[in-house]
Amino acid sequence: MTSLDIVFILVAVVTGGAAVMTVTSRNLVHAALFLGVTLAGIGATFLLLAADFVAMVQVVVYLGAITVLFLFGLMLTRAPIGRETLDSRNRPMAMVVSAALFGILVVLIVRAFGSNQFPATEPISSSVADLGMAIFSTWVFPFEVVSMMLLAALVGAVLLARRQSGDSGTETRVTPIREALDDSTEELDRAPAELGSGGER
Amino acid sequence: MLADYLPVLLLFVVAFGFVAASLGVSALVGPRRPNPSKLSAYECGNEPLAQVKGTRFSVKFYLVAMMFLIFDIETVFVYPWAITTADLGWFGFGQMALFLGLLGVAFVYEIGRGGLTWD
Amino acid sequence: MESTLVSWWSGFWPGLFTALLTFLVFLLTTALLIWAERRIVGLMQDRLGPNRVGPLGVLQTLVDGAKMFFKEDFTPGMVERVLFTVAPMLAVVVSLMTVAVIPVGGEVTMFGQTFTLVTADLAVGVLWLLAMGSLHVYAVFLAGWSSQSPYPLMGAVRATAQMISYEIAQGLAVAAVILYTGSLRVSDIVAFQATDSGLFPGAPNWLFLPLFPAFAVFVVGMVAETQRPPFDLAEAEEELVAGFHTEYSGMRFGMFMLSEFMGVVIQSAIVVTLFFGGPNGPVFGPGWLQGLLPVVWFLAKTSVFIVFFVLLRGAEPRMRYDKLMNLGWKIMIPVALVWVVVQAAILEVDRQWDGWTDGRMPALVGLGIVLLALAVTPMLRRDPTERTEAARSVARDLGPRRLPEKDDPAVQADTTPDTGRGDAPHTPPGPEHDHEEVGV
Amino acid sequence: MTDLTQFLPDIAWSSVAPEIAMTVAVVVLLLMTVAGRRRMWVATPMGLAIAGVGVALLVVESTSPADPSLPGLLAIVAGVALVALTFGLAGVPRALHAWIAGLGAGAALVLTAWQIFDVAWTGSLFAASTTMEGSVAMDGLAIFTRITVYLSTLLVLPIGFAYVRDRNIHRPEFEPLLLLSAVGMALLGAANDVITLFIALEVLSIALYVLTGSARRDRRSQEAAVKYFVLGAVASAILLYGFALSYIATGSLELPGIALGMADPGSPLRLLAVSMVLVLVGVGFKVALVPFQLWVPDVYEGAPTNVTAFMGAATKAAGFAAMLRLFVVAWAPLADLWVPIVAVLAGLSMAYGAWAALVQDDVKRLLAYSAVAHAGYATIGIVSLSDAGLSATMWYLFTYAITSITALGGIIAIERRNHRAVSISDLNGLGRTSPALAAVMSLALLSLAGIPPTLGFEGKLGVFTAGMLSGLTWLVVLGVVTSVVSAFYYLRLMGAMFLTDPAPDAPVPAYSHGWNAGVTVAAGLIVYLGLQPSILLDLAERAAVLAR
Repeated sequence: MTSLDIVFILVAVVTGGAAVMTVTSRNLVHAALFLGVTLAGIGATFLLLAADFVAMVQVVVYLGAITVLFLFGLMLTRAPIGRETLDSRNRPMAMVVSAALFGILVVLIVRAFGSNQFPATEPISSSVADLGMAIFSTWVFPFEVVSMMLLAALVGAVLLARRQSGDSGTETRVTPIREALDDSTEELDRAPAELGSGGER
Repeated sequence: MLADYLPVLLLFVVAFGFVAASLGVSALVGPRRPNPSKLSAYECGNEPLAQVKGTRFSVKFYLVAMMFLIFDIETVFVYPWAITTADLGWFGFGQMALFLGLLGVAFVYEIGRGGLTWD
Repeated sequence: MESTLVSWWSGFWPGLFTALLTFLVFLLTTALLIWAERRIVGLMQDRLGPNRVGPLGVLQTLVDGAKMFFKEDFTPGMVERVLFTVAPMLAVVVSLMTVAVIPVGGEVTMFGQTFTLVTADLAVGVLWLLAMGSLHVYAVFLAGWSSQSPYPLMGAVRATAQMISYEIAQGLAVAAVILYTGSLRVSDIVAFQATDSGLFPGAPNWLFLPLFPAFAVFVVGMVAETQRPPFDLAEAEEELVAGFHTEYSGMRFGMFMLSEFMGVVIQSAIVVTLFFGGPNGPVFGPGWLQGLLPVVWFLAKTSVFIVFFVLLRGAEPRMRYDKLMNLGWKIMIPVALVWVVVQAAILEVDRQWDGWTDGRMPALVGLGIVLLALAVTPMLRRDPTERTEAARSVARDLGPRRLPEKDDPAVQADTTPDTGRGDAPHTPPGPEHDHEEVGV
Repeated sequence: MTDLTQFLPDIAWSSVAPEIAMTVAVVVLLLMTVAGRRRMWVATPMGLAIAGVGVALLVVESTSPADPSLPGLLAIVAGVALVALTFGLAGVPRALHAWIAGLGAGAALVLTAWQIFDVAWTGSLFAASTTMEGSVAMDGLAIFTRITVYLSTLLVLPIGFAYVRDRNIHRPEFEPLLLLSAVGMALLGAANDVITLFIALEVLSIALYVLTGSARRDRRSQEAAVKYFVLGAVASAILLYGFALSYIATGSLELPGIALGMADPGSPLRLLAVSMVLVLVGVGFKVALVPFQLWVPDVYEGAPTNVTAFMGAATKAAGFAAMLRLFVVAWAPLADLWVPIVAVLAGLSMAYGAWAALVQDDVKRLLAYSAVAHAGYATIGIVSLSDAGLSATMWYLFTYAITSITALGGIIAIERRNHRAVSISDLNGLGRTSPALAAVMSLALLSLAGIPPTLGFEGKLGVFTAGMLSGLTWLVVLGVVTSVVSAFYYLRLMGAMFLTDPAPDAPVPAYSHGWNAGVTVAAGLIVYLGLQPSILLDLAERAAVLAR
């Protein structure tokens, strides 16, 4: 047990506990916040692995952006802000599967590396400059494809979030296609005036 | 490297101690006289009407968060590039320009489609 | 690995010292800011501001803070109790953590040890600032959501959207800084600015000049991040009462006020560190003075920006929310983004060009931009008569207005409204409260 | 001052030339949407820029005036065509968008052909190489996947155009997302390291999730999108977990490097086995192998039919390309382990798909289950672990893509007039009311069933032969049996079309020029390549070369 181990165990317990709370919490906002704690814990783990840039990125992107996106998404929906159950009957099954997967992975990873530890040298230099060089030499192509992915995500978000003219779908039964025809036509190049016909409430 | 973070931890302890002490002392010495109007939601003296549960916000906020996420990722990529641009030269510049260019198209698109038009 | 533990503990006392020092410096500066703000805004509004406690009323903040302890800190019935308490704590803790990487001075020798006056000079210091900024969002959001009440929730969502919008612009402006200095470490950035810019002998290489557009974006962003006027939409009194902390009272409310004002100090400190050389400045004299002067320079520069914040609050009317978001997304982010690319190109050309500029090109371009801005700005000024007309219509809408009782300083001295509402009827926020923030 | 011996990684843009063409089309489409009526202000400079790039390529790349650079010429043509289209179709923005998307896909197809003959083809064989610092493979699999994907895109665009317009679900985002998805698929086929592979997978998935839900008022479409998204996200995460484990075990992210690390006797085999299983789950989801097929029927049914056609045809090709590359290149040293597992999955898929399709009444659901069965057939080529199997899989996917687009094209025509989901009874008497449509549908169904002399027969012949050669007799026998079973329900559809009387109020299917053109080409390909498969079959056989 070194001091590092102790810190790691603390971080791991918090992260794991928060992860469990994320999936067991019955309040969606709480779940999202626990997810935030989990992600922060992962950031702390990165820090303990001497990857401080990645740790900061973890905080900036995952905590700062993704969880906020979740929370905004929750604010967007009508129902689940309060105490709502989100249960399905598959819960026991899911628990069995994840417990089994967890067990198998733990056993295998420990078996694979249990005896031969990685040399505890000073952590390989993970300076930001090295990272930059890696991104722009070995991984330059995936880096460019990432921009394409972000483009797809944003265009998709616009398509899904953009309100169509008319009332938004309130029908509950399976809709034959005929009803979808009732929308007034959305002109391609209509001025985006009717866009946000939604106030804040 | 981790030793760098010890003072940060200490600062956290100091800050947390300060906050906890302030709140604790205030809880000890402050008065406690609850009454029904204190316990209800503040709505400028009106009877509380609106229910938070069921409040929906404009989808614009979601789009803002989405854009934020995408540009956050972009910023995260810009930093390592900014550090190494002296070594990368025009090649790195070109790659980053391409990356930012595609995201720029996404940005122009979202703005142009009114994704961030508030009304 | 036990050596790690030893090296950890060897850093304990210096770490604690610098941590405490940073904590105190920023706390005291914040206290002074609150006093200065009330005095300056008072002056601008033709009244005195706090002037009773201590010389010039400088101890007013302290007294207000002490008073806060004796206020009732009640918890409304519908709130999420745990988060309701966590939110204000988070606000202050995160604010204080932000300053960990900001050097408040140079090296000093005390108690036989040499300290650098920064809590932690992290290798990813600049990112630390961003990371803490994104955590600050949570304090606001949690406060608003845990209140389970309409106004706070709306205020929180607005505030969050505003903060994240300007975070991007700020992040890109910071990217320009690291592009130029080539390091994420704050001490490197400060050291870089201590070099000679070569524009004229002795001119320090403060980055606000070569990176003027980034600097401008950063300054606008910092006002928005702190949600200070004219960008204090999230707590627009007329619409949202007090924004995300409407349901708060007593010390927990005090925590939010503290973190808001501390935000002003912190953002000023950051902008000074990144664009104005931090604690750089002429150092001379005996040893103790050499240690003290950088702190003085740092505080002096920071004060300039703090005063800027205060003047802005006193002078500018609040912006509309859509305009605020438009400014952030449609002006600030494109400017910052384009500037990063332009600046990279400038630097690259400069690197390859062996001509007379010899590394001076960014500064020259920056100078050009500043001059251009100075030349163009007067042309963009709005027609003064138009403003008057607008002001007149506002005055008409507001109707007769109670003038501040300037003759009675006692009334002005303690303008802190009682936040323990329920004890006293809450005065509906009116226009005269526009510029009357609550002291801690 | 830095050392100015420039930092230049190994970058060959020619290896992704088709994707560049598609991306440019996406950018043009997005900007033109924003420009609205002022679209000329976008089209003219963009067209000029594209043509300018073409001129530059001509100048730089051409070895002689007699041997001009094809991409250069193409770019000039495309640039001019862009401006001309914008002029010519000024009043019909939707058609303009579809045409520009088609232009992009067409250019991509031409560039793929150029890649085959100018870049990848040495002597009589494909040369396998990698570029982009090892991220992109330039080999037969990559190029053949491109052919399938871009051809599918090119066919789906006109076939579905009038359909989305009539259903009023056309959005200007539609074509860009379709193209982006196609780019992701093509890159998935070319990815030679797991990071590129994963990101390409996400590009295609994100675009497809949104396209699936693009019928905003149709609850089934929304439901399909959510199901597809949730299950797809989980599958992606599992895939990523598999990659992470293989990285732990081998220390490499590049597929050949993973294989090398695996071949090392000291490598942790159990861990690698788990990573293999996780990867299998991930890609199995994308290609819809049993037991990861749960999403298929609902998504096929709910998605707009043209999206279904695209998804069924192109995603399958891309997913199998990734699966091929992952298993045949990276996990090759563990072949003893995965071949039995994957073979069983293939068998299950064929059996389950055939069985479940028997009882379906909704034609789209029926075709969804048949897609599961077809995934099983295509997998036979993979588990054959031979060059013949490799080319058989590629070829099979091509034949399936064309065939399923034709079949779903037929459904599109009926659905456009019907305005609701097409059940088998809707086909009643189609042979009498619309003989042409019935003929095309029958052709597609025969091809799906694998009846000679259609394209589908050639495909099945290929995989079954490869399976037999590799000694997978039981799998081939199962394949033949399930083919016979599946022939039953395909014939049931044909029976409905030709042997029953039309309902008195049966609406007449709707056609459009685009639909006519697309379906005619697809049906023509089924017949022509069914009779004369050698052109592409040769290509597929020679393309059985993987960058390792």
